[in-house]
Amino acid sequence: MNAIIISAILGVVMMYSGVLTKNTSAIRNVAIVGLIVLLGLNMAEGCGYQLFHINTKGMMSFEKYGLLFNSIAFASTLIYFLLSGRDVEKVGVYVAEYFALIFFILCGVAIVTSFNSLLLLFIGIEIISIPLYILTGADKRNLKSNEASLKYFLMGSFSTGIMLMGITLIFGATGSFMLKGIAPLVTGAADAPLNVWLVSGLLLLFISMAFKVSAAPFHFWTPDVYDGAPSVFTSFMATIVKAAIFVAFLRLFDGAYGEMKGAWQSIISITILLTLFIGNITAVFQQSVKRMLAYSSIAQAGFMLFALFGFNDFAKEGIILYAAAYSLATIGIFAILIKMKDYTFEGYNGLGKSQPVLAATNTIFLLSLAGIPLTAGFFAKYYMLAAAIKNGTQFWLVIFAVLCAAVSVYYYFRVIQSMYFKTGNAETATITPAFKYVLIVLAGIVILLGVFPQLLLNQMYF
Amino acid sequence: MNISQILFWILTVLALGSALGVVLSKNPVYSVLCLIVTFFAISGHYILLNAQFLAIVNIIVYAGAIMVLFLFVIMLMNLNAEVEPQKSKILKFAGFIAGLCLFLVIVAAIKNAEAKTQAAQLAGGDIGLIKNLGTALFNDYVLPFEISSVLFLSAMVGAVVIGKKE
Amino acid sequence: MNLIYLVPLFPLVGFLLNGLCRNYLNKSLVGIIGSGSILASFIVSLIVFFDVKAGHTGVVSYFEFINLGKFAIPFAFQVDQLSSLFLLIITGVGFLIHLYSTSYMHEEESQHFARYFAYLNLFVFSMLLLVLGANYVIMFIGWEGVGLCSYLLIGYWFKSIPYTNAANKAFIMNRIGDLGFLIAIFWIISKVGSVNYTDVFSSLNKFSTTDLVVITLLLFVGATGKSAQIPLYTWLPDAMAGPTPVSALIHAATMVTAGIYMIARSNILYSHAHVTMHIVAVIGLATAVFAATIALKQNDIKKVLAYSTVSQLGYMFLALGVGAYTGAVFHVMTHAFFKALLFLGSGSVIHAMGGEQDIRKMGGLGKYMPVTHITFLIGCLAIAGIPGFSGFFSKDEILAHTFSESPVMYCIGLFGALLTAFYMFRLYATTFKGSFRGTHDQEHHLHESPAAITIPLIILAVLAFAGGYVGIPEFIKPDAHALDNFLSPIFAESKKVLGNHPLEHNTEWMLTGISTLLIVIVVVTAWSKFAKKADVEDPQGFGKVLANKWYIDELYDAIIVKPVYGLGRFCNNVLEKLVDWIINGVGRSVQYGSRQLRLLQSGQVGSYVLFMIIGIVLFFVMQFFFKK
Amino acid sequence: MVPVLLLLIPLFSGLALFAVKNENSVKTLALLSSIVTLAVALYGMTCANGSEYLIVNKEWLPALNSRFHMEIDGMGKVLTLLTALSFPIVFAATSGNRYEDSNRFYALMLLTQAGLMGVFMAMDALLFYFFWELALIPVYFLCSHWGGERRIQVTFKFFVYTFVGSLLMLTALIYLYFHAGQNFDIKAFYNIKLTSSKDALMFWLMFVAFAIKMPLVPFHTWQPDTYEQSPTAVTMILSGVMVKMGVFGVIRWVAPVLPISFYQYGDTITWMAIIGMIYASLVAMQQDDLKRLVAYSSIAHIGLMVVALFATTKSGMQGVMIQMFNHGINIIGMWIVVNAIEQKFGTRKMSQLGGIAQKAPGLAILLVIVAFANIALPLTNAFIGEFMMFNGVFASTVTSFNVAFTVCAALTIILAAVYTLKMLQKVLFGETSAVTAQTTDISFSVKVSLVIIVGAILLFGVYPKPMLGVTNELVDVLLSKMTLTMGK
Amino acid sequence: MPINYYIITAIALFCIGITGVLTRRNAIIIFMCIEIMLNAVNLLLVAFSKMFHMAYLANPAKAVTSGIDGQLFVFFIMVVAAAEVSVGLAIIVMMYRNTHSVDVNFLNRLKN
Repeated sequence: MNAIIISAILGVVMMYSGVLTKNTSAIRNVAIVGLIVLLGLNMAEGCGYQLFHINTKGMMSFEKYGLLFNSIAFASTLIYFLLSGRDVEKVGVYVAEYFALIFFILCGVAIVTSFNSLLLLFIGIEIISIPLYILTGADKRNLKSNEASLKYFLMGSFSTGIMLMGITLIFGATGSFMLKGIAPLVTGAADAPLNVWLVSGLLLLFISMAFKVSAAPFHFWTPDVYDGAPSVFTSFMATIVKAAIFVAFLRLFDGAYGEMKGAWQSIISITILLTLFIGNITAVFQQSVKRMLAYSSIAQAGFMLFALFGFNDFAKEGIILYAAAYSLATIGIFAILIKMKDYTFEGYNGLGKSQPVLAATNTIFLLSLAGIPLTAGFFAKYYMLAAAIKNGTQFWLVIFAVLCAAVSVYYYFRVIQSMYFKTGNAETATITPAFKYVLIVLAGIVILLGVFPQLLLNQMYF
Repeated sequence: MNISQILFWILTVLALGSALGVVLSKNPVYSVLCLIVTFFAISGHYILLNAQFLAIVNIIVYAGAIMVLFLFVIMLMNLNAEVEPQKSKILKFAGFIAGLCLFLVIVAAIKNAEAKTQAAQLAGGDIGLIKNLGTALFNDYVLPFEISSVLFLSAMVGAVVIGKKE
Repeated sequence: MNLIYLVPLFPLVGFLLNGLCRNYLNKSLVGIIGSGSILASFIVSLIVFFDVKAGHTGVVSYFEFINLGKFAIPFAFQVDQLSSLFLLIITGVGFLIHLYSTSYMHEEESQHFARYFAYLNLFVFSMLLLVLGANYVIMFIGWEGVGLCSYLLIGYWFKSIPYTNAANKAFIMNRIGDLGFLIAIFWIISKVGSVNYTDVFSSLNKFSTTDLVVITLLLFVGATGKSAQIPLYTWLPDAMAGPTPVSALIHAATMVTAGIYMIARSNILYSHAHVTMHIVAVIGLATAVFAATIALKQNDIKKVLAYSTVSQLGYMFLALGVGAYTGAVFHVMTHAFFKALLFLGSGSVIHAMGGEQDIRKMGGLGKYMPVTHITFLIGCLAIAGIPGFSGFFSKDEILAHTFSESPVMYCIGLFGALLTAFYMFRLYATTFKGSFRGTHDQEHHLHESPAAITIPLIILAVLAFAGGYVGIPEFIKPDAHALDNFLSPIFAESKKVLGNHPLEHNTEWMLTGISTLLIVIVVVTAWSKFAKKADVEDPQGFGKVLANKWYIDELYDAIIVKPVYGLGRFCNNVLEKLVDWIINGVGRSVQYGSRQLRLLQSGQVGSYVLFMIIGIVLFFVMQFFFKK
Repeated sequence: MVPVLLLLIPLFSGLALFAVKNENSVKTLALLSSIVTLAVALYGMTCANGSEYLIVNKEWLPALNSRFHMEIDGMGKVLTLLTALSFPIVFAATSGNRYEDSNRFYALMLLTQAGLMGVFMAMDALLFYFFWELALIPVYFLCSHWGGERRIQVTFKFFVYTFVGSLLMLTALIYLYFHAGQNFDIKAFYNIKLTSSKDALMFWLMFVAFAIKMPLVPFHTWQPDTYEQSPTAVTMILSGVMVKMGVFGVIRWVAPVLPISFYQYGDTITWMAIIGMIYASLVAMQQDDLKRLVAYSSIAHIGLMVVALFATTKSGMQGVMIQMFNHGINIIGMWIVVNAIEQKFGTRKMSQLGGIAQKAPGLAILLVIVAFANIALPLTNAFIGEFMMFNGVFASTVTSFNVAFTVCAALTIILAAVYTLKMLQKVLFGETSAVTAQTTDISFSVKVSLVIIVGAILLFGVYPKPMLGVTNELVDVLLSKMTLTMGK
Repeated sequence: MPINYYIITAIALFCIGITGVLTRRNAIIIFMCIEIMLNAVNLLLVAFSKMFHMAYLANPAKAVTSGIDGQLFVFFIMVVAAAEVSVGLAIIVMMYRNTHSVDVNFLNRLKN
C-alpha cells in the first residue's frame, strides 16, 4: 500500500515541481530523491512497516512476493533515472510531467503486483497503459513517435476491450471479480466440463495479458512501439513495465487458472513456441539495434512465459530473477544506446576502442540477455527451463527454447562484434564519469546475481 | 411476447444496426451519429435491466460528452466521405470474415452454457438506483474508486503533454 | 647376462652424443663415437653370447612399462640363444658398416656426418631393442623404431624429393605391416592377458586354432611389411635412395630380417597353425622367384642387390613356412654377411665411380679395384650357393626342407636360386669384367677404396665364405650343425609339434648335386655372356616388363594410392563442403526466415489486429473444439 | 585448497592483467602466473587421490542444492596438469608474437585457463556447466579479435555451434537434476534411474554437446576454420586442452550417469567416430595449409578416443585419459612449430615452404619428433595412449564388432603416417623455396618450449607409469559404477 | 429474456466493433469501434448483474453476489473509457497536426 499511495503522491509532487521550477536537473533530483523514498518505504513495508492502514476489502493483498518485485522495479527505475535521467530531459519540454507519468506508472505497477480483484487488475493495467501511450508519443515532432503512440493506443484499447469481455464472461460464470471467488469454481470444475463462460473468459483474459506482455501472435505492436517511442522511454517500458505485467500475469494465473493448468498447457505452449520463434528469428535480420532489442524483448517474453507453462516454485522465483536480470541488462543497454549517434549496428563499430567502459559493460549486459553463465541472465533462463522441465511434459518445447536461445546469440553478439571486432568510429554523446560509474555498478550487480542469485531470491523468504 | 421482449428486440436491432452503420458508413459524421444511436439503444437496454443510473450516465457521459468530443474533433478536422481513407476490398472482406468467424466461434463455444436459460428480465430489484450504487461504491469499492483518480490524473497530464502546443 | 642392458645402451649413448653435439664434434670424433659404441656393444654381445652358450638364459626385467592392474607389460629383455645370435649379427655387421661409413660418408658436412652416425646408432639401438625385447610390445617398439631409422636414413639426403618419397614409402609400407603386428598383439593380449613370450608360449591351450591362425597371419602381415615380402615389398628397392652403407646394414643385413626373427621367435605359434605355415611358405617362395625375375633386368647396381635381398628374404620365409626355423636363421646370418658384403662392395664401386650406379656405365672395374673385385666375387659366389661358400649351406638347408614338404615348391625354389645365380653374375660380370663404358673423367678417377672401406670388405668376405661352416648339414657330417645345436632350445617345441622327417641322405646328396650342377652352369653362362658383352640395350618385350618391375608400382598406384587420394579429394572438395553447407544452411535458413518473417510486421494496424483475431479464433478452436 | 588455487590464480591474475599496460610486463606476468599455476598443479599431482588438499566443497546455491564442489581426481590431475603445463609453454613459445592490446590478450588467455581448470575439477553439474561456458567466452573474444581474415564469421560459427550443444546439455542436466532428487552433485547423478527412452534422450542431448566440442564428424566443420583463423596461441589451447573437454565430459558426466544408453548407442557412435577418423585423415591428406592439416589430424585423434571410450574397457578408458594429456602435449608441440613457421616465413602453405631442414635444423629435428609422436611412434607418449586404446577396443566385451572396430580404426594409423610424412617432406625437405631461402633457426624461447614438450613426449613415452598410476583407481571406480548400473 | 440473448447480442456488438477495427483506416472511426466493443461489454455486465440479482432475490442465502458488482464495474469501465478518450483524441489530434491525416496507414515508417 505504501508504494501505491506514495507513488501517486510523488506523481502529483512531480507535477507541481514542474510548475514551481523550470530547472530540469532540479526536477530530476526531486524525482530521484522521491524514488529513493518510495523504494525505502516499499522495503519498509516488506519488513512490516505500513504507513497506511486501509481496508482494501480483500481487493488487494500485499505479499512478500509482490513487494519484492516492487522493490526490484523501483530499484531498476532508480538505476534507470540515474543512467538515463538526463536523456528524459531531452525528449521534450514537459520534463516534470514525464517524471510524473513515470511515477503514475509505478503506481500501476504496485497495483498489478498485489491485486486480488480483476477490477484492480484492469485499472492497474490502464494506469500503466495510458501514461505509456503518452510517453510513447512524447516526442511530438517526430512522426515515428506519433505513429508509435497511435498504434500503441489503438491496439492497447483494443486489447482492453478483449480483456473486459473476458472479465465479464468470468463474472457471468462466477458472479465475482475476486481471484478467490474465481479459483474455487475453476478448481471445482476440474472434473466436470468447465463452465464454458468461464473458460472463454479466462481465454480472452489470457489473450489480453499475452498482448500486454507481447506474446505472439499478439506481439505486433511491440516492435513498432518500442522502435518509435523515444529511446529513453522504450527502455522503461520494455523492462520495468513489461516485467510488472508478467508478475501480474503470474499472479492472475496463480489465482484464477492455477489448478487447471493442464487445460491451458497446449495454448501456453503454442504461445511460447510462436513467441520464441517470431521474436528470435525476426530479430536476426534487424539493422537497428533498437529494433533488434524490441524483438529480443519479445523473445525474452517467450522465455518468461515458461513461468506460466511450468507453474511451480521455480517459476515464481524465476520470474523475479528474470525480471531483475532482464530489466537491469536492458536498462543498461538502452542507456548506452541512447548515447549513440547512430542506432544501427554499424553505429557501434569501434566502440570498444573509443569507449572501452561502455563497450565492456554493454558486453556484460548482452551476455546476460543471451543467458551466458556468470551473468544474471543465465540463472534467469535456468530457472525458466527448470520450471518447464520440472513440469514434466512437452520436453520438446524446452529443446526448442534452447535452440532459440542459440539463435538469440546471433543478434546479441552482432553488437559485440560491432563494438570490438569491426573498425569504425562509433560516435557517442558526451559521457560523464558518473554515467560510467553507474554502468560499472550495474554490470557488477548483473554479475553478482549471476554468481549468487540467492542474494535476491532469499529476500522472498526472509 | 410481452412488452419488454418487444422492447428488447427493437433495442437490439437498433443497437446492432446502428453499430453496423458506424462500421459501414463512409462519412465519419454519420458514423458518429450512428454511434450515438447505439448508445441510446444500449441505454434503453440498461433501463430494461433495472440499471437506471447507468442508463443516465451512459447517455450523459457517452452520448453527451464523449460523442460530442468525437464530433468536435471530426468537425475540426473537416473529415468527410471524400477524404475518408478506404481499405482495399480484399482487406475489408478479410476483416469481415475474420469478425464473423470470431463471432461464430465465440457463440459456438458458449451457447451451451448450463446457465443459458437463466433470465435477466425486468422485474423487481433496485440495485440500479443511485443510492444503492453509491453505497456500494463508497463502501466496498472505495479503493478502486480512489485509485481511478490516479488514472484520471495521468490522463489529464497526458492530454496536456500531448495536446498542448510547445 | 647382467650386462645385457649395456648392449643397447652403448648405441643409445652414441646416438645422443652424436645427435646432440653434432655441431661441436669433428668428424673423426663422431666416427669414433659412432663406431666405438657399436664395437663396445659387440664386445658385450660376445660376452653375452658365450654366457648364453654356457647355458645362462632368461629374462631380465627392468621396469614396468605399462601397467593396467591385471595386465602389465614389463620393460624386459629376453636373453637366449636366438637373441644372442642376432645380437652378434647386428652388432658385428653393424660395427663393420659403421667403420666403413666413416670413410664412405667422409665427404659429408660435419654436422650431417654426425647426423648420419646418430641415425645409424639409433638404428642399432632400435634393432637391439627389437631383438632383445622379452615381449611383443618391446619388440614392437624396436620394430617401429627401426622403421623410423630406416625412414630417416633413406631420406638422409633430404634435399632430394625423390629420396624423401622413397623414405615415406618405406615408412608407410612398414606401417601397413605394423598394423597387422599390432592387432596380433591385441589378439594375444585378449587371449592370454600378457605379451611376454614366456607367458604366451606356455599358454597355447588358451588359443583356439582359429586364434592361432589369425594371430600368426597378422604377425606375418607385420613381417611382410618389415621384411619386404609380397605384397609389401616395393619399398625396399626404393629404399636404395639412402647411403649405401645404410642399404647394407638396414636394408640387407639386419632390419629386413626382423620379420624372420619375429616368426622364428614365435615359432611355436606357427607350428600350431598349419594354414599360416603354408601361406608363409607360398608367399616366401613367390617373393623369392618374383623378385629374382625383376632383378634380372635391373641396371642399377643397388637395385639388383635390393631385389636380390627381397628374393633372399623370400627364401627365409620359405624356410619358416616349411618349418626350417634353423635354416631361416642360418640364412639370415649368412645373408647378413654376404649381402652386407655385396652392398658394401657396390658402395665401394659407387664411391669409385663418383656416385654412378648404373652398371651399363661401368665395366672392367676389376682391374682398378682388386679388393673390391675379389670380395664382391666371394659375395656373389656365396649368394649363388656355390658349395663351400656360406650361402650354399643355408640355401641348401632350406631347399632340402622344402623338398621334404613339397617337391613342387622345391623346384620353384631351385628355379629361383638359378635366377639368383644368373642375375648376380650378370651384375658381377657387367661391373667388373669387360671394358669400361663410363666417361673418361670417371675412368681417370677410378681407384681402390681406402682401408676403412676395404677392411670391412675383407672381414665380411671371410665371413661370407666361412660363415656357412657353423651349419654343416647332417648328411655331410653328422652332428656338425653347430647352429642347429645352439638354437635347439628355441625350436625344440616346434620340432616336436611338426615332427621331423629328415630326408634320406642319398636324396639330399642327389638334390645338392643337381642344384649345384645347375647353379654352376648358370653361373658360367651368365659370366661368359655378360663378361663379353654387357646387357646395355633397352630391354624389349617380356624383358621390358621385368625391367619395369612387373609394373607393380604402377599397379599399386592405380588401385590403392590414386583411389585413396581420389577419395580424399572427394571428401575434401565435396563432402566437407556439403557438410559445411548443411551446417551453414541452418544459419542461412534462419537468416532467410528472418527476412521473410519480418514482412509479417507490415506496419499496418489493420493487419496486426487481423493476426490477433486469427490468433484468438485459433485459440478458441483449440480450447473448445480440439479437446482430448 | 589446490582446486581453489588452480582456479583463482589464473582468474585473478587474468583480471589484473587488464590493468597492466606495458607489453613486456604483461607477458612476463602472464608467464609467471601460469608457472605458479603449474607449480600448484604439480603439487596436486603429488597428493594422494582423495586427499583433502584436492577437495573443496562449499556452500554455493543452497536453494538449488548446488554446491561449490571441486575435486581433483585421477582424470582431474591429468587434465589440470595438462592445462597448467600448456599455458606456460604456449606463452613461452609465442612470446615472439606481437599482439595489439596485449594486456587484453593475455588476460583473456588466463581467464580461459581458469574456465578450463573449473571444467576439469567441477563435481557439481551446474558448476560444471558454468565453467564449460566460461571457458568458451574468452576464447570467443580471443579468436574474434586477434584472428585472421575471416575471424568474425568463423569464430561466431564456432561459438554458436558449441553454444547450441551446451544449451542442449544444460536441458539434459536440469532434467537429470530433477531425477537426482533436485541435486546437482555428481554422486547424486550416479543414482539416477530413467526409463530407457528418457535415458536415450538425455544421453543424446549430452552427447551432442560433447561431440561438437571434440569434435566428432559430422559436427566438426567449425574446427578447421576456427583453428585456421585463430591466433596460434589460442589454437594451441583450443586443440591442446579445450577439445579434451568433450572427451572429459563424456567420461565424467555421461558414461557413469547414463550407462544404459552409453552401452546401447556405443556401436552407433563408434561407427560414427571411425568413419569420422578415416574421413578426417583423408581430408587431412588433401590440405595445404598447415593449420588445417593439424586440425583434421586432431579430429582423427579425438575420434580414436571416442572409439576407445565406448569400448568400456579398462585399458581403453585409461588409454583415453592419458591420451588426452599426451595428445594435448603433442598437438601443442605441432602448433608451436606451425607458429614458428608462420612467424618466420609469413605463410602456412606447405606448397610455398620446403627445405627448412637445411636452414633451421633445430626446428626440423623438433618437428620430426613431435610429428612422429603425433603418429604414435613407440617410445613417444602417444604410443602408450594409442596402444592402450586400441587394446581396449579390441578387448571390448560390450560390442560384437570389436575386431572390426580395431581394424578400421587402426587404418588411420597408416593414413596418419601418410599425411604426417607428406607434411614433413613438404615443409622440411627438398630445396629451399623463395620464402624459406633466407632464414635462421628458431628463437631460444621457442626452442625451450619445444624441448620441454619433446622432453615430456619422451618421458611419458618411456616411463608412463606415474601417469597411469594416477588414473588407475578412477577407471576402476567408473567401470564398476557403469557395470553396477547395468546390473540393476 | 434468457441470458443467452444478451450474450449473443453483446458478442455480436463486440464483433461488429472488432470488424470495424479491422476494416477501417480512419483512426477516429477505429476508436469509435473500440468504444462499441466497450459498450458491448457494459451491456453484458449489466445483463449478468441483473441475472445474479434475480438469483439473489430468489435465494439470498445461496447467491454469490447481489449483482451490484457488475454495475459498478460498468461504472469503472466508463471512467476508464473517458480517460482513454481524452488521451486518444489528444494523440489523434497530435498526429493530425503533424500529417493532416487521420489515416492509420498514412504513417507507416515503422515496419518490418
